[in-house]
Amino acid sequence: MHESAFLLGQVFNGFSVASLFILAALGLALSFGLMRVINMAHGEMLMLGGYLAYMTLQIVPGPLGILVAMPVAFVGAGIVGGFLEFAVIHRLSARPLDTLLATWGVSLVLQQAARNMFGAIGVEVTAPTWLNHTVSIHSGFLSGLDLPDTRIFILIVAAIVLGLIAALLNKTRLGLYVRAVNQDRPTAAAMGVNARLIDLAVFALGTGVAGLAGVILALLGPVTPTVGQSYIVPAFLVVILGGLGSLVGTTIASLIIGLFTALIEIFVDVSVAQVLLLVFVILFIQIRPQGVITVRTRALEG
Amino acid sequence: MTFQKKYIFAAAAILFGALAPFIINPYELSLLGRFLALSILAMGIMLTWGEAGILSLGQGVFFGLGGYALAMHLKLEGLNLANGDMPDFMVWSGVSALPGFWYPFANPYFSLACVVIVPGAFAAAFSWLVFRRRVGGVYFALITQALALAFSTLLISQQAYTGGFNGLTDYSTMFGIDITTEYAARYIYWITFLFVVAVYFFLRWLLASRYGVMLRATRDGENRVRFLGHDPVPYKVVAFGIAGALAGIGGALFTLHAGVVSPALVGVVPSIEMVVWVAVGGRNILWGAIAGTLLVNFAKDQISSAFPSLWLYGLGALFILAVSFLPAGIAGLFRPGSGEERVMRRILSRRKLSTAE
Amino acid sequence: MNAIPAPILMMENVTVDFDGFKALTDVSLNLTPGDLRILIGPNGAGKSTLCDTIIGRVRPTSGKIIFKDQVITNLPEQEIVRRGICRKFQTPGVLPTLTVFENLLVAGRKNRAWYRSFTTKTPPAETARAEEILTQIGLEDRRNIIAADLAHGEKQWLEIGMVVATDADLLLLDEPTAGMGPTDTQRTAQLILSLLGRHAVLVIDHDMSFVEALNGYVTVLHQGQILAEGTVAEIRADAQVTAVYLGRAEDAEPAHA
Amino acid sequence: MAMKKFGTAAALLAATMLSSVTVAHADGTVKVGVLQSLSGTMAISEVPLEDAELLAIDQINASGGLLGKQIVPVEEDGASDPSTFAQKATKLIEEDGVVTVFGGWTSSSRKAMLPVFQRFHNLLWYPVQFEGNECSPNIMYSGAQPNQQALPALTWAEQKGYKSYFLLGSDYVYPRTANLILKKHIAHDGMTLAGEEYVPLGGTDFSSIIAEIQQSKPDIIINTLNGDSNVSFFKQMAAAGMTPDKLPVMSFSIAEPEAKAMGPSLLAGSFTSWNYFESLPGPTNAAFVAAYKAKFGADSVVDDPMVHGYADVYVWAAAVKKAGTFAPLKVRDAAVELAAQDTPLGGVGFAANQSMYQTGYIGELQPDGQFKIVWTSPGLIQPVPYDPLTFPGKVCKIPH
Repeated sequence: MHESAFLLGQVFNGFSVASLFILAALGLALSFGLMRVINMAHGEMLMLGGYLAYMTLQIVPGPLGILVAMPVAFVGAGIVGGFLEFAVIHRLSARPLDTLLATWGVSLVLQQAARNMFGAIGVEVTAPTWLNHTVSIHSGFLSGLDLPDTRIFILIVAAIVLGLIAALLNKTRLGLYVRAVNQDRPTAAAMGVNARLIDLAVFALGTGVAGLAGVILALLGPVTPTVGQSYIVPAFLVVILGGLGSLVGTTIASLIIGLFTALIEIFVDVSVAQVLLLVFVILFIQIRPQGVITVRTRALEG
Repeated sequence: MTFQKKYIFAAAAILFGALAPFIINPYELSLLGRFLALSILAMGIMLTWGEAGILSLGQGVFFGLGGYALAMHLKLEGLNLANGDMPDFMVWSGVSALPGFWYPFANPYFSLACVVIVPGAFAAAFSWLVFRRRVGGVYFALITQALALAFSTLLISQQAYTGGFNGLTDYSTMFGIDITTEYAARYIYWITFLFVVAVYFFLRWLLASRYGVMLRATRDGENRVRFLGHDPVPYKVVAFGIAGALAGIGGALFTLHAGVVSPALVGVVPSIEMVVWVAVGGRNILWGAIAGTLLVNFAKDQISSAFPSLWLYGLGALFILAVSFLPAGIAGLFRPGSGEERVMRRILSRRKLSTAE
Repeated sequence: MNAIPAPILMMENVTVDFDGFKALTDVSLNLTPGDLRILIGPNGAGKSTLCDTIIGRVRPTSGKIIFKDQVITNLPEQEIVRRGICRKFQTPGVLPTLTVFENLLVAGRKNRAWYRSFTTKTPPAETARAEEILTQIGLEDRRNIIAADLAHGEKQWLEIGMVVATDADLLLLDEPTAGMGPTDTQRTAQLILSLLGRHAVLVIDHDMSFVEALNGYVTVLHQGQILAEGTVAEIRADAQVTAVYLGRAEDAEPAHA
Repeated sequence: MAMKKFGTAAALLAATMLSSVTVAHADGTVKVGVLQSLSGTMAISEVPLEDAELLAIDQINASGGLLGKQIVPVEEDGASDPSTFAQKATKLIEEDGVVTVFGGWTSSSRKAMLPVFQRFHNLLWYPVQFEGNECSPNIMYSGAQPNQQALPALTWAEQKGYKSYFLLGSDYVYPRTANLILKKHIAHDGMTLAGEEYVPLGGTDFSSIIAEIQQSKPDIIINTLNGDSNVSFFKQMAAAGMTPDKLPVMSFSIAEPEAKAMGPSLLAGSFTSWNYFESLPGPTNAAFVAAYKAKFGADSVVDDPMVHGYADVYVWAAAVKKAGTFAPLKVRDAAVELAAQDTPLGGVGFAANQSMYQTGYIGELQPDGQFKIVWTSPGLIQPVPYDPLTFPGKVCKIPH
């Protein structure tokens, strides 16, 4: 394998990891922008998506099962997320730090529930055979570069999800309301926008995307009660880097973190890479505390 | 609670604490000792979270720094360094000579100083880097959580220097005295108890000082304080630094009681559990932080063996219920209708999100 | 022509641009020491942005702000306060869990170094001054209750008291009568008038009865630009002002109720 | 409202009281401790191990007990946390007065318990394969030493003709130490090291490591990943077109339960090294497997650590009989003098260094989730806690 192919392979891996982060962090970022609360049980929405995929594949086996599982997981996680917003987060939304702790409690309960229902050891979602190939390049300076179909598939899913959400936010009436509440909640409410409903809808949408991400994760790893925990800390870092609730910010931040991790792992092992990532984030906020995308408004935080 | 009752309760608690070695059996004493060590850390959380409004999900890091600073000394005690002796785990990790940064820890006084200074200074420096850029609130909580993850990962991966996943264990003497005897255990308990009392009165004084007022002012309205001409950053950094140092002291004492310090105590999950002790006890009341720590840990000790899965549901429910319905904690129950409970409710409900309601 | 004292604050051609939206365009304004200035204008005219710009919360895109002959345009917020400008915010910015008296003490600390705070003793001069202000704002009987328990009007007065306690030479008061009834409004006007001489005061408001009670020199801001300046009577007579501000404000009133 | 809050606190306290009621003493009983993680990350492995230990105790009780007494197991939860293990070990010995303890899984739990057992002169039976380099008179190590699991795997691989080795592990003590030993032997035997990589415990992203494997083209991967990371690794390898049948993988932490959970299809053709497989022949093993399945369901599976835990109880019982007492140190001295015992593992026993001598097996995973034994060590392997090549001059000598 050429050095150039290896390097390009790592860049591709960076994009592939970044696309996972996008899917995992998008919902967090959207509801954080809107309500300033972080849902610590967001990782458990990924887990839920994974288990829903597992159950769907029991009913719809075969090559297209995974395509059925994605909408199922989206809707299922969205409903659970909506309930969570209604039952816990909305009640506490004036106290962001307490919301954080309460949702951590929710995540413990959900993990234990999954353990009791499906067993601690986890379940298996087998990738369909049409994803079991690689795109290989055999000649030229990139010879030896192998791009697994699964990872290409993930990139495509992330791109489609991003595109749909962008269209939803920019082209629809719901999106208009979301942007209105995002910019100036009291005024939007005064203009007759039901801010309460918008919160609920966006939160459910965000958790739905997390459920979808859970299906994707199931293609790469096991579905266990704690699967969400391994993705949640990087997702939080994406939110910190991304800036308030911005789609573009979340995407760029995911790419920064994905590429940073993939490229630094050429030189150091994964454990050290994790530490360096935190150092990078701390340094980053020295330069841009407001995240990659700043919306300069008059509504500075009181 | 009336004025007199309050003092009778306080005197009884102190008396019981001081005489505990003669009242309860050695095993119960060892539990009480280690939970009291944890309560020193909890008082630090009360200072940052309750009084300064800074939620840290990474207190385990400072706890670990204190614990490891002491444990490094304990591992070196009794070794002949001039002879090329090394702690056992270094040998099987393929290290050929004791790493340089371990040497100073052979001195017990250096080690004890590090127990306080290293976590305190690191906490202060870390929080300064974040607060100076006016990053706070939820962001700070998430960054400290990432810190807890990074720190435990680093400890585990640098096995040759830290003992890795196993941590540091199997120590026997300090200052040449056998610390594993029942007799020594009593003294370690008393030292712990003294620290708890001393830290309690120190924090009482601190919170009553002008600094305490400024800290609460910063929590109430950071921008208001800034536009009154004060720089809020140092107040927050000092609070976080003190909390870090207290966590370090707690970690060192815990290490003495438990006989082991390991990454299992410093990661994401233990760090966030520490917050629930204070949430249950009362985030604005010092004795609440101590009571909450003791209550949750004794409950965990009893319940988790008999009903392990129940414990996890219970812990989750505890998080949800404590912050939703009991923002001033159990201690707040003793002051219904006045004081902290009411104040907490007020400031907590200050920021209503939806004006449409 | 009378000799005009040197201005304490000069804003020179200040422009503030929020991603293409010009909140302030080329605003120039001079304030006299110890004097009163009233800033009025319809919602969104840029009144609060003007205050924000003076105290460093918003940085001007272009232009200069000079205070006591020194440029303060890019100083940190707390440094601007230390030079002698203090502001009351639109929504009361009292510290809710502190007592009324503690609020005043926090505001009135002379030595603001953090490392000087590790003491339980307050300098007697600061205590005395706080007591004095407490009387001035009429909250003597509320001394030891927490600020969160004050009535809305009382919070406004407390915050004015805090601003006064900093001993700033220039006080910016953003809508000090918001949410007040007529009696309290008149009382607030009296309070503000009692501050003049010792402090220069810039008041933002749009309650005309309050503006008349203050009876100071008025600047009208409209769409980020200065529309007119003059006495209350002159402004009342200004047809342009009536058209853009008074008329429209009444039309717009129900929408903001 | 306030009453309601009190109710919560009271319920909590009541639960605390209730569970502290301990098992009543009777003259005809003797207590042993069973200390495993029932909660936390390790519960997944340790709960079945505890089941196996309790099964052995039940069986001994059912056949009349020991020295005329019924064995009462006292169960405690180590909660996957070393300091809790130390605390609970203290409790079992001090409060409950157990005569011995079966338990531990991670080396960290064993390390934390070691000083406790030494201080109280009690005895711990530790059933899991580990990195060696420890030698305590108060611990019986029945799990494999590195020379009983890792080195046999290397021997087998060299016999198969593999020359280039890629070492991949979770970033903690066992993989790092095992690989340290393997590297010495790889160099000593004139083989090449293609690469060495670690991921944090629970790590799920292997894209960079797979790229490195593709670049370095090893003959075989020696895999010391732990738990869930295995699933991620094998899935991502399969996605990159490198299934175990194309690039062999030798794993040290995958046994029957893991294979069952991961879906054998993913792993089929990969190899593992253990001292026990469920598929081992012999009546003792057949009886054990049958008893286990009868109790925990026909689709349950057993693995090496579980069987070591089960065997530990039987060896302990034999030693108690030989010593004629429950006194921990007398039982220990009797245990190392016992002849080989017939266990599901085959005939095994404890050497003078208190580790178990046993046979090494290499298994190849079959589509049905069971392992086909493809290699058996020539005879019993004596345990060597300190690998002479890696740690020259270190020996384990325990005076009895």
